[in-house]
Amino acid sequence: MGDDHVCTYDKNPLIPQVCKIIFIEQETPDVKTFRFQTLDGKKPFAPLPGQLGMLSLLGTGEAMFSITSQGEDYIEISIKRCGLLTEALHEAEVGQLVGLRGPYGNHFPLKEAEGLDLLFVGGGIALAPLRPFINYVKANREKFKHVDILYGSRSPEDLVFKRELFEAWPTMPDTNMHVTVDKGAAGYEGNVGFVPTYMEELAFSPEGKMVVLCGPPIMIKFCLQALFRMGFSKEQVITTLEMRMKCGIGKCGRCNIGSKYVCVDGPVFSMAEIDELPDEK
Amino acid sequence: MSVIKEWEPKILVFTCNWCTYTGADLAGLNRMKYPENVRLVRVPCSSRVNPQFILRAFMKGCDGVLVCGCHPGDCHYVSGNYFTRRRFMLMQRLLEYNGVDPARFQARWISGSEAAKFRDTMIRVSKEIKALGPNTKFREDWYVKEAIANEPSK
Amino acid sequence: MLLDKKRLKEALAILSRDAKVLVPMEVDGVAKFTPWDGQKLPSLDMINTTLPPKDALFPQTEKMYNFTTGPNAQIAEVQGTEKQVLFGVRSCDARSIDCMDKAFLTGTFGDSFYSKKRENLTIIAVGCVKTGPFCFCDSMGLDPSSAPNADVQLADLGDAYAVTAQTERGTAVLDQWKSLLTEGEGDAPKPKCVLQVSVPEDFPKKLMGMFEHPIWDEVSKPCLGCGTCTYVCPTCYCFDINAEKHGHEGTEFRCWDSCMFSDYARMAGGHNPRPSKKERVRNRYLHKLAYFHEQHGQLLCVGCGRCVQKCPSNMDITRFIDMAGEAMNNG
Amino acid sequence: MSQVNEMQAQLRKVAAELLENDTVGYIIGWGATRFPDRTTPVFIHEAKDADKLMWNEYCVNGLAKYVLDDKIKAKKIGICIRGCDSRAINRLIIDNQIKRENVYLIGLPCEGKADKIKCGKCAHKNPVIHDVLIGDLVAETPVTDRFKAVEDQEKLTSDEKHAYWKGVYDKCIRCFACRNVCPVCSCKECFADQYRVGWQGKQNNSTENWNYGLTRSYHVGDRCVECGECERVCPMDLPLMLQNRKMLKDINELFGDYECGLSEEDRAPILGDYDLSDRDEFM
Repeated sequence: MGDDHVCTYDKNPLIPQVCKIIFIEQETPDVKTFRFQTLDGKKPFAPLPGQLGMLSLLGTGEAMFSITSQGEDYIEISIKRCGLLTEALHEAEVGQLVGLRGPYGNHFPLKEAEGLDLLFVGGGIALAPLRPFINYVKANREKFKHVDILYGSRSPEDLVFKRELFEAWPTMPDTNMHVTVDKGAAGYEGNVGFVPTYMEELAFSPEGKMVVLCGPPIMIKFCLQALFRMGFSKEQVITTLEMRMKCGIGKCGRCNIGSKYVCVDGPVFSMAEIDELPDEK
Repeated sequence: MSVIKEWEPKILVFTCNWCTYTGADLAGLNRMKYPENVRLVRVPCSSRVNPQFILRAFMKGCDGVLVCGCHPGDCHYVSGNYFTRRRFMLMQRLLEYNGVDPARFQARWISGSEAAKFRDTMIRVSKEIKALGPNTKFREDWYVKEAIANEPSK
Repeated sequence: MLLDKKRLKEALAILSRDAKVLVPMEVDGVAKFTPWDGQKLPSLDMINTTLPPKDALFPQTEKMYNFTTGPNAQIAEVQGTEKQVLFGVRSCDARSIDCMDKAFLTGTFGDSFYSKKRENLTIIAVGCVKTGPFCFCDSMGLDPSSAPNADVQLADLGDAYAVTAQTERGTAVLDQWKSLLTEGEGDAPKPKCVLQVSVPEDFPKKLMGMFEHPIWDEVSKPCLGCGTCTYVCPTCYCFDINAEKHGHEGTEFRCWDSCMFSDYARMAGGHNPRPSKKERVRNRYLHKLAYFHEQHGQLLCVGCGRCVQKCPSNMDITRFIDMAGEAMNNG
Repeated sequence: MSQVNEMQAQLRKVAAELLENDTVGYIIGWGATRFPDRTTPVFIHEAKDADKLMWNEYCVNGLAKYVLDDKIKAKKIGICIRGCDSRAINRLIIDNQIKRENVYLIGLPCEGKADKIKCGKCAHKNPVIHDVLIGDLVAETPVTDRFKAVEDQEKLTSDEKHAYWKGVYDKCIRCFACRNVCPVCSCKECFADQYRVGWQGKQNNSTENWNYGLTRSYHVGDRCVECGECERVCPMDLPLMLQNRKMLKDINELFGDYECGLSEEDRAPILGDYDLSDRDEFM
């Protein structure tokens, strides 16, 4: 999608810079959000919504994460505990030093989305890549038309970014929030049901709308079917892909889908682009 | 004035929880002295010791490795040390075949009551390995450098 | 210009004065490019080295940076590159460096580890007098007697080499050799490869369209999933990044990796987009013959024949190309 | 040579019949490559393709490993086996990797193939197990120099031994061909792939390569069927059987005469078993 890649340090793109964890927030039982800052108190780099960062726990390993938010002097990454490295990261404390390099990859089509209705669909931890886009829309609200945010997780306690979900985003002008969970719990009064089902119940109109869809593969699959039933075309649907990455700069070879490298040509693709790629996911 | 420290080997001893570790404990209770360069790792059974632990130990800078368990017939898990016996008889020969001095990898049966045997074994092994000097065979470069740095000047 | 073969040692000695000269030689039974010892003549008669020269630019294990962990964590790039000369490179291997240049030096990011080494590398190619049983470079669009991207091209005339500078750096080499060279020229031998493969027109594009073709089941079956083909391949450049840690210190390094290994693409959590050898063989062949062509306009196979020679189950990329071509013709 | 041609004709005929009458789903054998002195494993699914099967002195590749690729095993797998393959099949049966009833074994007595190193110390030229035999059994001669090379190696001093193996593992490129071709390397996930856990470092140096090589030799040592495939496929021509045979030699000396995979009811792997009367050196 967008061609303007931004790499904020001019040196070797494979060498991380040492950054400090300055804040940790427990989002859900298995998701934590970490805030990183350089040692001299600056923002490590300035990612665009959708871009990636390579986080390295020195000696333990490196992994690519999407940058979920940024402030004047920090960036934020939300991490779900699911492997050796993330396990170790969840043990980390404020003040711990890590390596960080990036930003990598393309970003959401901010320009192309201007003047359109937007429908954000996220499932589980996959709200993390959508979050900077939604916050960008919030900051530049006049550029975009009506916004719908549909987000689902397994259970109420697995909902991430609760402050934004229930406080910040619902107060955005001309915005509808739709939160759903697979399985309800005591005290939860919202909708219960899977994201694709709920989406069809809500019956969005495809007219002048761009859909940004992120979630586990199975959710994507059924959401796409639902969207196409509602009359959306694949050009209207934007999603992000995930592959194992090592270098982040399109060299090491493993994140290719066909001749595209997810780390430099992605992670953001339109469904129309994905259709052109071999079925390898 | 700097004191030239004598080189001390790093010796890793895997001790079975039920016999040798108890034996070591008893040695401690009886105020028996054994070399400080011996480092104990407690394992549930001597057959818990994967032969790869030994390779890794040598690679990561140990100068000697010892595996200790219950006497045959006394295994807490009935048959564990019989497997140990086969495993390390072969391992010892294979290591020797690869050029690792046989004294660097040994196995011994030491029961919970054999505190004196534990002490004597540790003293003997420590002495043997000290005489051999630092192990550089199949040791990672980084640890070879470390070994050379700590070697006594002749 | 001509370089008498008797003066080859002198020529190498001159190059050795300010660079590490890598020559094809058999060391302990393995033919590879190895630092010239100043004594033995390089084995320029051997068709191809077992290991490709890619190690000079892209070492099997390459230290990237040293780090310390803990409250004073630091990261320091591993510095230091020396001048290198690759002497006696065949056309196929010279082309492979061209392929790697495209992979490492173009695109959004350049690879500075590679580029530093590349800037310090002089390539002296030697034309083939004869070809080996596994060579098929001319089918891949190469000429066994000339390597256009080499700095200096040597042509074997029997008693002497015809020497041609092809770049500025090559001219500098000829300057260094001035006292050894004599006027003259001669016709270089023009060998042909015995193994001929017919690459159909528009092959990469058509192959892209065969992603779901049953041919992949068939060709991948004998594959054992080892990394021999990728490690002896002069153009395979995939790598992995890992760390070696000793207490609070460590080194981050990158090392060759093989797309044929099962854990190559496996993600945290266990999902593997290329779970079986069918997907992995397909990815390797498509990368060589289609994806790279789409990205850089040339095939990633240079026809050196190493993978054909060394494959434990005697899989053969030339046979695959023919099979795929046949499948294309049959619609 | 003519006898070999006869065997090839008979093999094709038998294979066609087996496929025709649906005894097997497909047959794993050797087939042609571009080069007259090489064959490649082929998988024959239809009777009309049985003529693609070959039997000559270049049928070097071991085939037993391919049985493990078929996870479904809807029908019996027909597989051409020589002495070495048959021992590997037995070993896989003992190790519960395959079931005897899932394979149909086409035995081919073998006088030794073009690879003299692989076949030089072969004690079992005839398949030790088979469902159908092609050709006639051949005379087997006892091997007298099975451990000769190991004994020579043992005579070296400690430092010489180390220098020798360091040289070997310096050359290793860790392509894992030896592991992947080995018919008894049947672990679903090999320790050597567990970089993230730390059993094996991914850097290539003689120490890490030794860790891999020695662990592999030790791990398969008591189940090695001496097919020599590891040594054949090694692109660096490393003497891998010299390491494996050391294990076998010690096993023979310590635990009695031992050759692996000679029958379906073979003993458990030496290291998966024990005997109260085993020698004790650790008192």
